[in-house]
Amino acid sequence: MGNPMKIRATLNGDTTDIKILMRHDMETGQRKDAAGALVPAWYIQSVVVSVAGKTVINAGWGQAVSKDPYLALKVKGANKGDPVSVTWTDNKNDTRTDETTIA
Amino acid sequence: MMRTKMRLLAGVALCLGLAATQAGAEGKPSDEISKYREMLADGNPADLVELRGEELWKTARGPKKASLEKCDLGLGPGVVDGAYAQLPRYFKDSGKVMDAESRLVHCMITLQGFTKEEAIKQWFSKPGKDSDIEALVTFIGARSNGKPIHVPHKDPKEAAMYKTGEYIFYRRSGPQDFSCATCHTSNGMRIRLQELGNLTTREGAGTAMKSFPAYRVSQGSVWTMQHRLIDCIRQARWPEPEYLSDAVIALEVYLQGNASGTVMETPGIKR
Amino acid sequence: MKTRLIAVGLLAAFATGMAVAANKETSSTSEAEKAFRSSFRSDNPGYWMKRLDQDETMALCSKYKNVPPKNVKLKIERDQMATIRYPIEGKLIGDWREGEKLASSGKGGHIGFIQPDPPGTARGGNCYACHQMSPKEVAYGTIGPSLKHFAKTRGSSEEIVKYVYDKVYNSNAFTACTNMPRIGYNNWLTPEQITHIVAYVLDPESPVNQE
Amino acid sequence: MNKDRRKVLKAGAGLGLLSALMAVGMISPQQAQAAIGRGAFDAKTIDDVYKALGVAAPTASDQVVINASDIAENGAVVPIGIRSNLPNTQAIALLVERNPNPLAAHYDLTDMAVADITMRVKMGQTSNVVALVMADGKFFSATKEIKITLGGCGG
Repeated sequence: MGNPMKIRATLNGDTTDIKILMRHDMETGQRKDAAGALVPAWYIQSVVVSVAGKTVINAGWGQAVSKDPYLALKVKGANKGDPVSVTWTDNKNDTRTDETTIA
Repeated sequence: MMRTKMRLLAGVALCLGLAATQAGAEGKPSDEISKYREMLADGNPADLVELRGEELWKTARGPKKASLEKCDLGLGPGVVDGAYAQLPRYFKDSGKVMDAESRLVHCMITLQGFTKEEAIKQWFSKPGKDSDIEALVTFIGARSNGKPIHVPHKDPKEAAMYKTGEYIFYRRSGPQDFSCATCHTSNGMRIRLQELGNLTTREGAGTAMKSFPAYRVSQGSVWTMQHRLIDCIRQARWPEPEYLSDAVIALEVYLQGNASGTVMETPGIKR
Repeated sequence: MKTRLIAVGLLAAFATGMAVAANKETSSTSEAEKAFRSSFRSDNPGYWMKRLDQDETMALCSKYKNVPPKNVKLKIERDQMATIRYPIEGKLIGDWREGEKLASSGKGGHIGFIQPDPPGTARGGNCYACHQMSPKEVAYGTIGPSLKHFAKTRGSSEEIVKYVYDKVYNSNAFTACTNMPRIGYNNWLTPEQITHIVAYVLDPESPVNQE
Repeated sequence: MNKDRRKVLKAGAGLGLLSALMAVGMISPQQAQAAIGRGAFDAKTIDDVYKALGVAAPTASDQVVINASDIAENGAVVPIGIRSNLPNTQAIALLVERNPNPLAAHYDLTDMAVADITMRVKMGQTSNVVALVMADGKFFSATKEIKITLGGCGG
C-alpha cells in the first residue's frame, strides 16, 4: 500500500511544475542491519506520471535513488485544474497512486 | 557499500587533483555547499512525516481510545499553535519543566492510557520502522512556524533548569576533553565543511533551534531536538543520557532561552 | 630523547579531579551536577560512566568556561607538561601515510546503547575536523589553526618535531583549556600513532607540505 | 506514420525505443513499464549500461545540462537535475560512474514533458555522473564530477 505522497503541481506561464515526494526506504540490498545481516533490496522500480489521463513520464529506477525519493518535472500544455496522477511500483510489487490537481 | 566508510581523504584528494585539471571553473566549496543545501530545501521529506503526525494527533489510540486533541502543551488544552516555540516550560500538573517531547509523552500517558514504556518504545525511526513520536513532534513543531521562540525561564524551576543547562554546556569530560562549548562558542567556525553555530548567542542558537525537528539526509529520518542532543553527547564519546531526562531538557531550556526571539521555521533539512 | 612508555598516570588524575572542583562550587552547581548524573540509565557499565568523571584540568576549564585566570592557567600548563610520555623507540617522526589515515578518521570511541561503534573500530585523530592540512582536502574545519605547509613555514628542526609531538600528546601543556583534546594523555592514540601524525605534519613528502 | 516508424527503427532496441513506441501509440505506458528490461540496472560499468540500452558511444553535447553542486555534503542524498535543450528529447538517463550499478534512473518522455528533470540519488563516493539523452533518435551526453565530502564530526 505504501504511505501517501506529497504532490505539488503549479502552473507558471505555459509550464506546469510538478514536484513529488514519496515515502519509501529504498533499500539497496547492500546495507547491513545491526546484527550484520544484509537487508534485502526493496526499492521503487517504476514511476509513471500522467496529466489529464495522458502519460507524461515513465521512469525506471535503480537502487541508487535516495530514500524518500524526490522527483521534479515540467509539463507543457496542461491547464489549471487538470488532474495529475503519480503511480510508483516497487520490486515487491507494492504500488501506490496519489493524485492532485494543477493549481 | 553505498555508505562508503572512511578511506575518503585519499580518494577525495586524488579526485580533486583530477577535477582541477578538468574544470577550471570550479565554484568555491562554501558556495557549492550552499547550492547543495538549496537544492535539498525544495522538497523536504519531513513534510510527509508532518502529515503523518497530524493524522496520529487526531486519531483515537491507546487503551483509552482517545486522540491527543485535548493535550495541553502549555497554552491550554487543545492549543497546538505556537506551543512548541514556548517549550520547555514548567507544568504545575506534573511539577516538572517539560519540553515538547516529554509533554507529548505525558499526554500519551494521561489521555490515551499508554504506559511510558509503550509511549517511548520507538522514540526514533529505524529503517522500516517509523517513529510515531517523531511524526507527532514534527507536526507540533510545524504548528509554531512563524512564531518567535519564547522561553524566558522566569519561573524559578525554569531558571534552575537554564542554569543546569549552562553548566552541562560547559562541562568537559571524556576521552576527548569535550564539552558542547568546545565546538559551539565561537562565531564563524566550521567542523569539516559544516558551519558551527555559536550557541551562546541568539543568532547561533536561533539558527539551530528554529529548524528542529529537522530531516537529516545522512540519517534518512527526522530528528527531534532530544535526538539531536543525545547524539551530540554520543559524539562527545560520553554515555547517552536517557530520552526525556533532565540533562537533555536542561540543555533545551538553555538553548531555547538563548534562541528566544528567533522565528520558528520547521521542519528543517540538514546534512 | 626519553624512551619511557609509562602506562598512564590517568586514573589518579581522574579520581582527584571531581573532589577538587566540587569544593568551591556553589550549591546550584552541585544541584546541576546531580541533575546531570541522574540523567543516565542505571545499567550503564561502570567503565562507560567513568567517562563522565573530570580530572582537575577538565573541572577547572569547565568552571572558568575555558578562560582560566592567569595563575590557574599557568598551573594547568605546568602540570600537563609533566605528563608527556614518549614512544619506546624514541623516534618522534613516524610514517606520514599512517598519519594521513589517522588525521582523516573521526571514528572510534563511541559507546552507548543507541549507536556504539562496532567492536574493533580503530580510533582516528580526526585532525581534519578542526584543521586545514593538505591543500588538496577541501573538507577541513576551522576550529583550530591551519597547518597547511607547516614544515615549509616553520621548518622541521628537532625543536619543532618535539613541539608538534608534545602539542598533540597534551595540548593543555601549551594552552590551558584549549579546544584541542589531549590526544596522548587521554590514551586516545598511542605515542607511536602520534609520531605518524607528526610525520604527516612535518615530512616534506607529506601532502601537508606539497602544493 | 512512416516517418515515425523509421524513427522507431533507428532508435533500435535501446533506451528510446519504448518512448518512441509510446509516442506513436503502439504500446501503452503500462506495457512500456512491463517491457523495460531491468538488465541495464544490473550492469556494473557505464559501457555495459550502454550495451544493455543499445546505445553506441553518445556524443558529448553542451545542450545537455547537469544541474548539481560540485560538492555534496552527504552521499546518501545528492540532488541532480538534467535538462536537455535538444529538440525532440525522448528520453533522459542518469548514470553514476563509480556506483556498483551505474544506471540510477531513466525517464521516457512523451510530448507533454519538458526535458528537465530533477531527482536525488545515492553516491558511494566521489564520481563522475553522466546525463544521457536521446533526442531525435540520437544519443548525447554530459558529464560532471561530484565530490562527496565528509561533513560534521566525521564519526
